[in-house]
Amino acid sequence: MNYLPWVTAAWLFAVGIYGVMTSRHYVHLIGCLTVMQSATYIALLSVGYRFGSVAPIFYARSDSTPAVDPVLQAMVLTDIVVGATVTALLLALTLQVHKKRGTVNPERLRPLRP
Amino acid sequence: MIALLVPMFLLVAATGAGVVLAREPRRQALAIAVNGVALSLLFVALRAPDVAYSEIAVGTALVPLMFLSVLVSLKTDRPKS
Amino acid sequence: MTRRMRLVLAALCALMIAPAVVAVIGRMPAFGHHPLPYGDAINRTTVAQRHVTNMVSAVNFDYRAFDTLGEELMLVAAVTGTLVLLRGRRGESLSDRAAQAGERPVCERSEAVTLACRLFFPIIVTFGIYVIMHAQLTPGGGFQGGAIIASGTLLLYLGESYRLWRRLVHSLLFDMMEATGAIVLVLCGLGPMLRGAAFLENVLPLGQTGALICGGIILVENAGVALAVTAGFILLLVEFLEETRATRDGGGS
Amino acid sequence: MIDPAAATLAPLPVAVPLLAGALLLLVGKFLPGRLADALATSAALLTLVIDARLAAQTGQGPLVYWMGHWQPQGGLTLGIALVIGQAQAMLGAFMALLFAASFVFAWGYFEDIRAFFHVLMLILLGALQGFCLTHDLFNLFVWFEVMSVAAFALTAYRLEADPLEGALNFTVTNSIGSFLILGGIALAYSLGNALDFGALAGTLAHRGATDPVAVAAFCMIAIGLLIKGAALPFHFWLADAHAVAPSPVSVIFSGAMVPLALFGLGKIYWDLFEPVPAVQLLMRTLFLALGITTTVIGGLACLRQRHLKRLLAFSTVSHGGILLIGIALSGPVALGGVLLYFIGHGLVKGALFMVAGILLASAGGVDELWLRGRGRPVWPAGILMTLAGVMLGGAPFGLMDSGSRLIGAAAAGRPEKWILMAMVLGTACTGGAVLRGAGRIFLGLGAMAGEEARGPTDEESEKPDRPLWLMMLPTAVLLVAAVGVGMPHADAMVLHAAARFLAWDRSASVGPVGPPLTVGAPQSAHPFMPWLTLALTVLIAAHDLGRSRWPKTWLRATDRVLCSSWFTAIDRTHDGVVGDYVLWILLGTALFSVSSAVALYAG
Repeated sequence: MNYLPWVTAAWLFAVGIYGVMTSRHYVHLIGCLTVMQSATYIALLSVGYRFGSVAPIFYARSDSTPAVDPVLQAMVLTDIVVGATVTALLLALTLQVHKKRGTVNPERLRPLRP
Repeated sequence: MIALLVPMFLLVAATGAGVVLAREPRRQALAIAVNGVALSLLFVALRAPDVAYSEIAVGTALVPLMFLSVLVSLKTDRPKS
Repeated sequence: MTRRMRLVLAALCALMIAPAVVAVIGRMPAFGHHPLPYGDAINRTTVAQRHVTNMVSAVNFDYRAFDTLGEELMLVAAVTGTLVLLRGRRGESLSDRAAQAGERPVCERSEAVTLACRLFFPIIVTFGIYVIMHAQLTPGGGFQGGAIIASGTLLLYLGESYRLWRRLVHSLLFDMMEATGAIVLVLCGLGPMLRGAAFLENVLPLGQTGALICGGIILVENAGVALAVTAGFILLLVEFLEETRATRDGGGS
Repeated sequence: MIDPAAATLAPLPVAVPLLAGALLLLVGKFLPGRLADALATSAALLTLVIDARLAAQTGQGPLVYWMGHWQPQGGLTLGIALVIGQAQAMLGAFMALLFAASFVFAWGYFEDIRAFFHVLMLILLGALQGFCLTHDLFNLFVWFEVMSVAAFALTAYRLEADPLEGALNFTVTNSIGSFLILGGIALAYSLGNALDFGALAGTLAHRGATDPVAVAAFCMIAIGLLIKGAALPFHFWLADAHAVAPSPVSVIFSGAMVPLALFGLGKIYWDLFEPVPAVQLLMRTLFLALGITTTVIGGLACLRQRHLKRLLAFSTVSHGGILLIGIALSGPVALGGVLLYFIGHGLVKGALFMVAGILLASAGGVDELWLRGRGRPVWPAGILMTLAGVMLGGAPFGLMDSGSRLIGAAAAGRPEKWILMAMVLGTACTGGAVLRGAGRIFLGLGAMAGEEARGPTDEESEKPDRPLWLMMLPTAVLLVAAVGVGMPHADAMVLHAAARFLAWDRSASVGPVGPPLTVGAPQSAHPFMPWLTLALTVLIAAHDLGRSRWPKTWLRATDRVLCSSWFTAIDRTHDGVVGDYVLWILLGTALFSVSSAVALYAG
């Protein structure tokens, strides 16, 4: 258990990079990037987790209850925005490049080499 | 707690691999949504409800939707020569 | 380089990296037992100092509000970039009017679908607003709520005729909403300086702990984020869905 | 000391451009294009003034500004701090100047819907300022990401096929870089449980001394920054992106963004990881080697280009290598050299990209061979290009030269021979390539093309809608600044700033001010070096331009070398396929992990 979070993160990162390198379709490649990103979510949240503690919300309970680290959760929130917006940008680029080049195969998209 | 966390991590690892291995983009969009659900469950287990909320909204709704709409346009689009 | 050769080389790299990864994972601090002085300090002090009960919001909108400022500007940059990419070809005019590609429903809707969408849309929007408003008390906040509302507008797209949807979801409106959100955030920083306080300092009255109105500047920032995120994601959806139609008539350029 | 009025200026370099950008997004639709230009330019100039004021104020030690007034409570850091030393303020002012110049250069060029160009550029400016001034690890990442996203969009702005492909490569590689940085941040947090540099450095110093986690954290963050900073083998995206971006944007990319990423690497090292012995060892060996290789390979690749902007992009790679060398040498003298070289190179390279833009607008192309002789109508641009080329080629005047002298002086006692040779070679190749281009384009020389004929190229042009003088003006201004007019004591200034930057006590995030530091400009052991470099530069240019005149045997001899598989391999590796670029990143990561393992055992 002690190593599982880090192994999971490393695994997702490795799988994602494998997908990026072997992808035949840019949309698929972007999906692989989102997997790599989810590895970072897991790494960050696992650092902030603590056994036997509650979420850092003290609405119904006193703030002396041991809680997990809110800072890392805030960081992951930012990270998720980054992921979503960059994904949108990449998808838009893919659409446009398909209109210009007629393909979305990463192997065949090479700038300045018509 | 561990009994809950271990399967969650494994589930996320599996669904993540599924996203990569779903070579057919339409199936991949679905796989992304599934992975999003798994991730948000894990976030709940990790005591991060805020993050789980946004992952549900973004990872399972918005992002797969963008993927699908892009795939539709790619299919219907006639590249100009 | 062929894909095969790439994979062989990648495997070699993996062989070289793997031991390092193992070594690092082996030496990671024990999971679930980290000392977390930073987070604990915030958990201890926030309720007293800021009268809010959601620590994550407190971090996002007060302690580390500078991060959130950057985050929102990044959202603005990404949305703007996407607009440039997608509108650039179709031209501004087309995407502000309802689409040219005449009255073509995306799919044949049964009455039930329309009804269900009309039923659920307000529910989802209300829920999103609820999530936004309770940022300082319970899980949620401007970002989550905004994303929920944005995905909710999709029901309109499914339920109503395309043209009506485009009339309701007017791009220009959301452009301005997004810009306003970003401006609100920057002004949250600059405003306090006019009163001699520090950038992003929480100078507003903090209100009653646990009440809906509490946390001072946290509320304002939350509102700004909500505006920017809602508008930003709706814009992204609009543009991508617009694309699925614009391309039907041969793309054009 | 720092007068309180100036202290309140601290957050403005970030806030002003961001506010201007958001306002333009709001009202841009209703503004005439010229007005948007004016607003953007004045915002950049205002930022410049603020940064200059801060630089003037922080001579005696840095200004520490706590966002939201979150001073550390009970020894615990809760908020985010900006730490503005003279070094950071000078860089910020320089970047603002570059933006102002490029706004003037692009005057009326992007007269499109909603001034989106200005919005993105202003957000980019704010992000660069934030990245330069912040003193918090995650905040550094946030600004890194903002700058990346704005840059991705700006690269594809022309919506042609090549820019889109370039932007895709740029986005994919740099996103992987930012994932790595985040992973590194997670590791660092798990060790230090803090994000503020000061708080983190304290814990890393004693916890991470021999800890693989600390080294891994550094390596991941460093790789992310090196991808952005385009050091071998992570540089592949740069040639694609900078070659296809609109020229006013390339000015910023090459002049400010890439070098700033390298400066960020320096910040991470000096502020956080220097106490870790293994990291120190890596810096002294691996990073120095990377810098040397980058300098040489970048220079050689630069010589083999015919697409002018791609040529300049590779020269940026090469000069980035020199900056990396300076950072790896890491002392007050080296850092002073880095600061000076950063600014000097940015000014020169910015001017060169502007010349490329002038050619795009007036001659209607950017391909060196196609342009042969077509530059005559705009001959003043030729003069500027030659001047810039001479400075790029190591002429013994100007800021770039002083910077490289300092870096060279700092090399004493290290593998000096290699460092100096690499610097001479890289500088000469890039300068020679630029001079070759100038001679060919504006004098019609070099009818017979050499290796460069094989380089990739495309037909590209920008709207010829701007008066020549309007494009010439900012170019000339940048070059005049690069010559160092009005900055007689630049050396002493940067040395002082560098000494302050390094001497500042980081473990306590409040800057105690020591006695005024005076670091005399060291005498370079090799006063002849600039002349040697310049001679080599001219020789290279002459060789490429005079092919028709040289004896056949000599040409055959040189071509046998230049066509050998070693050199053509450079072209073959830069094949534009993103999968290969990712593989190169992976190879680099493997190199890092192996050498850090060695460093850990050695240390």
